[in-house]
Amino acid sequence: MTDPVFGPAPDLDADPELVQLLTPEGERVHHPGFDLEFSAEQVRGFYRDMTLVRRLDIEATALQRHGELGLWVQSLGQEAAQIGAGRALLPQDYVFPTYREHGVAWCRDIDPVQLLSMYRGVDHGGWDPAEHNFNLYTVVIGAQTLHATGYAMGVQRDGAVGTGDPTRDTAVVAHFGDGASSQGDVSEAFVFAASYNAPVVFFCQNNQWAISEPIERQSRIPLYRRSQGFGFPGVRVDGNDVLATYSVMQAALRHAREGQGPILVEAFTYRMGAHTTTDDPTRYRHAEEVEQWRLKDPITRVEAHLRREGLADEAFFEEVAAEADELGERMRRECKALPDPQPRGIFDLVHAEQTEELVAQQASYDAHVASFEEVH
Amino acid sequence: MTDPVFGPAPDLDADPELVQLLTPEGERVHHPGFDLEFSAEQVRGFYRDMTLVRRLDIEATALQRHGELGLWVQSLGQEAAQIGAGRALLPQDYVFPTYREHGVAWCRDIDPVQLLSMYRGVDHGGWDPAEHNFNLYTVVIGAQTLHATGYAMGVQRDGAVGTGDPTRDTAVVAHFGDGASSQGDVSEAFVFAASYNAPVVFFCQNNQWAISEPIERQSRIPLYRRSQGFGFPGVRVDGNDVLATYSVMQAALRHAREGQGPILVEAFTYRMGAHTTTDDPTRYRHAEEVEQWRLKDPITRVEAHLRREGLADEAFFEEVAAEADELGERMRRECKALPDPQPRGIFDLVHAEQTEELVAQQASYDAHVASFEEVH
Amino acid sequence: MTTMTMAKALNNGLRRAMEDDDKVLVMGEDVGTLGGVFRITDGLQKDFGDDRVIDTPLAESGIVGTAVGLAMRGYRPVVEIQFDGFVYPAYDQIVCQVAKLHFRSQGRIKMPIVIRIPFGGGIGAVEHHSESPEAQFVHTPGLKVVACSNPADAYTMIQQAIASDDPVIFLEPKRLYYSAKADVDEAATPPPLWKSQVVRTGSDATLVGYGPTVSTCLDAAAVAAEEGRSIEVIDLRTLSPLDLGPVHESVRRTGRLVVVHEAHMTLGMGAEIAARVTEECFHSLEAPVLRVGGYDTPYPPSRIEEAYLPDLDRVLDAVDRTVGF
Amino acid sequence: MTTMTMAKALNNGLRRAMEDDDKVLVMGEDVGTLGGVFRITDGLQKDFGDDRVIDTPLAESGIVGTAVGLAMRGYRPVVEIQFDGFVYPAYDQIVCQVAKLHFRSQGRIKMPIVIRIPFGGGIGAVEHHSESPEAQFVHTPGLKVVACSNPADAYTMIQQAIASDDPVIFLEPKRLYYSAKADVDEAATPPPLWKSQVVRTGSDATLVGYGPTVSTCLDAAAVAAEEGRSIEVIDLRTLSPLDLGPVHESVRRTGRLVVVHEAHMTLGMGAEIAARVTEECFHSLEAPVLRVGGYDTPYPPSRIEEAYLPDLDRVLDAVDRTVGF
Ligand SMILES: Cc1ncc(C[n+]2csc(CCOP(=O)(O)OP(=O)(O)O)c2C)c(N)n1
Ligand SMILES: Cc1ncc(C[n+]2csc(CCOP(=O)(O)OP(=O)(O)O)c2C)c(N)n1
Ligand SMILES: [Mg+2]
Ligand SMILES: [Mg+2]
Repeated sequence: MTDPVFGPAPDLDADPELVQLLTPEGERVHHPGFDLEFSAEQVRGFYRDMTLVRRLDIEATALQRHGELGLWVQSLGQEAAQIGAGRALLPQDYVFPTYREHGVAWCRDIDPVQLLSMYRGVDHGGWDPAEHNFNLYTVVIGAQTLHATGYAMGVQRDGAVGTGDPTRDTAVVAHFGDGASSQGDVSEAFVFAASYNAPVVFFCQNNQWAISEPIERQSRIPLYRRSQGFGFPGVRVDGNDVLATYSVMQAALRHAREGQGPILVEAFTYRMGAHTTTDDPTRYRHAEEVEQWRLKDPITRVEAHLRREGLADEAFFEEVAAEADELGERMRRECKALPDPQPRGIFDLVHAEQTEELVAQQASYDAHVASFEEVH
Repeated sequence: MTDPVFGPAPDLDADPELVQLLTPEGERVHHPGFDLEFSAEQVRGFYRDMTLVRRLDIEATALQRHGELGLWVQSLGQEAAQIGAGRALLPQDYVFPTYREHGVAWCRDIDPVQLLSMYRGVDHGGWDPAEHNFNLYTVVIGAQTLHATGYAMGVQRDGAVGTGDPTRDTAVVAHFGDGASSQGDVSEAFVFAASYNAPVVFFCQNNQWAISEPIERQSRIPLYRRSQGFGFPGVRVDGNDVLATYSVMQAALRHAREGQGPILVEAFTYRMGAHTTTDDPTRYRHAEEVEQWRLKDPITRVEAHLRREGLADEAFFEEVAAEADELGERMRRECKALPDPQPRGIFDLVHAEQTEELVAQQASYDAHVASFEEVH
Repeated sequence: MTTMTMAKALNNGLRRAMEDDDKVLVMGEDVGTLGGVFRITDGLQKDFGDDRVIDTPLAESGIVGTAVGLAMRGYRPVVEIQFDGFVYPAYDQIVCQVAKLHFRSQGRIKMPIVIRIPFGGGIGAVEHHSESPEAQFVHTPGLKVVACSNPADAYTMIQQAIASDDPVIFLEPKRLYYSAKADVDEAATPPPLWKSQVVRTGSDATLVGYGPTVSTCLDAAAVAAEEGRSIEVIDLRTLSPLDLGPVHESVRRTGRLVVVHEAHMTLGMGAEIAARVTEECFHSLEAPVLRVGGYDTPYPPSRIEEAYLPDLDRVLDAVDRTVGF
Repeated sequence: MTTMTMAKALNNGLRRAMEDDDKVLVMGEDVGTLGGVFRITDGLQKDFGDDRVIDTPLAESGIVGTAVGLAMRGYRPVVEIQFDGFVYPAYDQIVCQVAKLHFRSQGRIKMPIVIRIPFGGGIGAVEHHSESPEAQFVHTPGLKVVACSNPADAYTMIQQAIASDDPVIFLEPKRLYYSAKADVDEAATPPPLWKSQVVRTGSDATLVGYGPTVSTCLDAAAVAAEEGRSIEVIDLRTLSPLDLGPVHESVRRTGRLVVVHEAHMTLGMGAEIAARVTEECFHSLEAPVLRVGGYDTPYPPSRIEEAYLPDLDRVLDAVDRTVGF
């Protein structure tokens, strides 16, 4: 419908600019704005990263099925988006993930076993954020985008932006999903980031679904255009193309580090698995849709590219496969060995400065346990 | 600064399209999209409305100074935006105001004295919303934009949109300010309205200030562009031009009633007075800025236009002035006569179905009062 | 009379309410095609259409805020909050708008909104999925708050809540959705919504619970009975307004009271009940009112949630303490 | 020793904290050029610049959420919420993030954030400007909550709160900003932040208040003294953690306790204090703990707020009731 005054109705599918450097068939194509030269080693590195992260994900899914994890949130199909975004980071950059960014965690040297602890229920997050410049997973949708923006405001106050010193200038990445884009917190993060010109890259993995809600429920235009309304640029990249994601993120991070302010990157991808291990996607989406996306698999296309261009030999692929097996074996072993926490420890973790009240509750807990042990 | 990849930096002042039909000097100009024919009677009507609403506002301000009101929130300078928006409504339309929409209230036949009761502290809102299709004033910034959107979803469910029946098709107006645009609730209202294509017109009076925060703190591009990020149209109108505001709102309301979905109208105006009677704007803005805007006064320009075109004679102006005096006199008289509420009544207003608990509290209140009266 | 899970009872109750009044709407994240993550709204969108069973964008303030507008237009929205920990983005709309509009408008605006919240722990979930936020709503004038503890109550209480012209926070003990099965007589005349109920009589001490802790209390009473102690158990059902008549009556006989809830101890329901019962039954109390609740720590990782939650042992412990006081 | 208002004491305290530690930031709506709607941050932006005194967009969740990020980067943000009733849009960030990050990260992340809230009524304001939201924060593990009642405390407590590595909800009784004037000795050694204080000794009954109700309690004690009654008054100061040692000690002597606050009665601080004191001092209590609070209605229109607020008469009434019990 076209309004005589206000123009045509919006269209979610109005073919938006989608940055792509590698076709689903593994053919290298070019893009005026975001073309980088990639060495064979780099591309092999991406392949290795993605393959290992996929194994990590499959292994964790299996661990959940075997009762070793309470829950698992699969990254299956989103490896290119996550490795592209993760590998474009500099060490000083800081990342605020959601609960699904296993690939980015991988790039930040989080041990895969550490990713399991929260889903096993032994802690609420297993690594030291400051050690990895990678925050704990955030479960409340959208909340972390404000943390990222605030962190970026801190970076500005530290004078760590726009200095031209590549070891100093810092960007912050706020990860979020297509569903999250509807949360007030995400819009407020856009407002604050724009208002202070904060060095934050909003990286949205549009995997087409928020549990059972399709992207149409959240937006009637391509999501990367959301930032236009807030006065900063947005770009859509093929999130199943690791080369394109890396290139776009490199440019976006540079933009932020240089002091040019926030930017939105929409990685157009697909959640190949269920929302989580408790979800049953057959209730709300068609198998054909999943099949269509399987043809765009992010790993297959890199493999095809490597083979087609002769950038890797069979030994390489075997080596990576072996490494993946090893990783899987280690995850199975170490997951089961993750120690359960001591209940009495929770009283010590509430505050930096402990209170008499909690000491008393801890004592009453201890006494209860002791009395109970007496009985038995 | 221009980013080589992402383009030029945003600019709040990048001369945006501003719909205007009457210059500050009262000259009638034309606009391709939004030109209406106005009868002399209509223009005189606007003049009368604005003059009376200004008097209402001045009178209330004076009542506050004399201790008759606890607070007053001036609409001074925003009369054109409010009368233009209010007069474009059809009876079945429903309005969700902020706390400053005295001009719109006027158009919805709310007695000016009813506007005072909340600011006098005798109630939290003095009229019956359903009787006027005009909600109570909402103080929590932005909250009402979601109410408007939900109401519009109700209108859709009632089949009262896009039927072509002019007495049936209904639009909903959500009022909010430039500062409010930063609230998560407002963005969520945009998301819901777009997602359901709800018949709601978001009417933002950008009066350049949110208490002491200038518009730059909230947005670095013209606010009417915010809706672009959510996939629906936005338009900026000269909010000090009642003819333009009326025209644009008429088109926007039609758009909504026809079922074409939400739309954002930014009325570019200025808060001539203090934020409220407790505010001291000299602490944060220059007198020159206020002076500049005084030249764009919304009433002066209509008066100039009426005189220049000979659309009204002196008797008319005198008549309106006399009416204003009468209104002022009545407000002073009736404000003081507004009865204080009975404290014991508050217990009856909490729920639709009263509870034993509150009956008991009411009884204890009564007993306390009685005991106290005994003593004295 | 049919045997059904609490999930099914709620589903049937919602269906019945939608059949009875076509102004009743269901809305929330994933409530449509999926039927909700707990399947409480299963099949409703298929039968009532997507105008009445509304899949929403992912924004809780938006969900509750638009429900307010729908209520003003004459609808009766039943909102699903996906998990207890995700009600907080909607907190402002709930406490400043939903709770206050009737008061603000001097009764002119009714807010017949039901906000369903699956609450409580014990399901081995990650953070934010096991919270017990009830005290915050009970502290908020203008809201009514109820919690069901069994399928029969679930079936009737949800319908009564929807029929109420006041906003109701409706708490569903999620861990009982599929574990609590019971006979539900859909034709029976239900007790009034705003009443607590004695669910086991006794004379030595009184236990008060609601939602998930009622069965813990009943289990404790059964164990105590083996030791020769007679424990009365009361299911609170309505947290706001509180119906403490049966509790007072009971405490006057038993002289001892223990309140059990999963919410944090400090300023949990136990605090209010202790304060009121002590004021009302001062001379009847043989011991101070004791509270068994979640500790004053954030909800712990799920591998140790059993140590955190009030369980049989902690309740029996408290019974021992009050009897031995 | 200088005589100053509470507003000035807070301003001086903030200034001192900013001088002492350049990681301290002040942020909020209108805190910069305007100096805040109550002028508590007056002059700070001029002296410390707009990188340290940050005027924010109008979005409370954004303010608190970005403060979280700033804290993670090593800053110590002092957030101003303009009025009590506007804290709710930030509620999710406060209870799910600010309160939980230390716990979630096993102590790796510190949250040295102070959230200043002008609270309470009595200033003749419109709706949402007179709320007392403290109970909700006290119920939330991970937060600390304090309230000042006089200029000297205001001056030191704000500095101590900023120096704390834990998040602190800092409640300022707005009606005392300019009415409470007192000598402040900026060089004195302050009492610890986490301690309540006996502010008047007595032997017939104990009154507990905090923030705006401390002066009401003191006034009541003075009037009662004329009638020959000796009333002890305790200023709670810290609501979480609660420091009830002095209250227990007092009640053991007086046998009677009345708690006074503006917050709604049901599940207000009085409930928790009643429950704990009754448990701790069961045999010393001659009468049940009584509570004088705001009624369980939304805050009323300001013309009748005096009838709603706990005042001298209602406190004396409660003293009569407890003494005559
Ligand atoms: C505030 C809040 N509401 C609801 C949820 C429950 N929930 C968890 S994930 C999810 C969908 C998120 O979708 P999206 O943002 O697209 O991310 P994706 O899971 O697809 O990666 C929902 C509704 C939550 N975690 N937080
Ligand atoms: C949630 C919330 N935060 C803060 C306030 C305090 N406050 C009242 S008006 C106002 C400024 C609003 O500015 P704007 O939206 O531009 O509207 P205007 O007053 O200029 O009409 C503020 C901060 C409030 N009412 N609600
Ligand atoms: Mg998604
Ligand atoms: Mg404004």
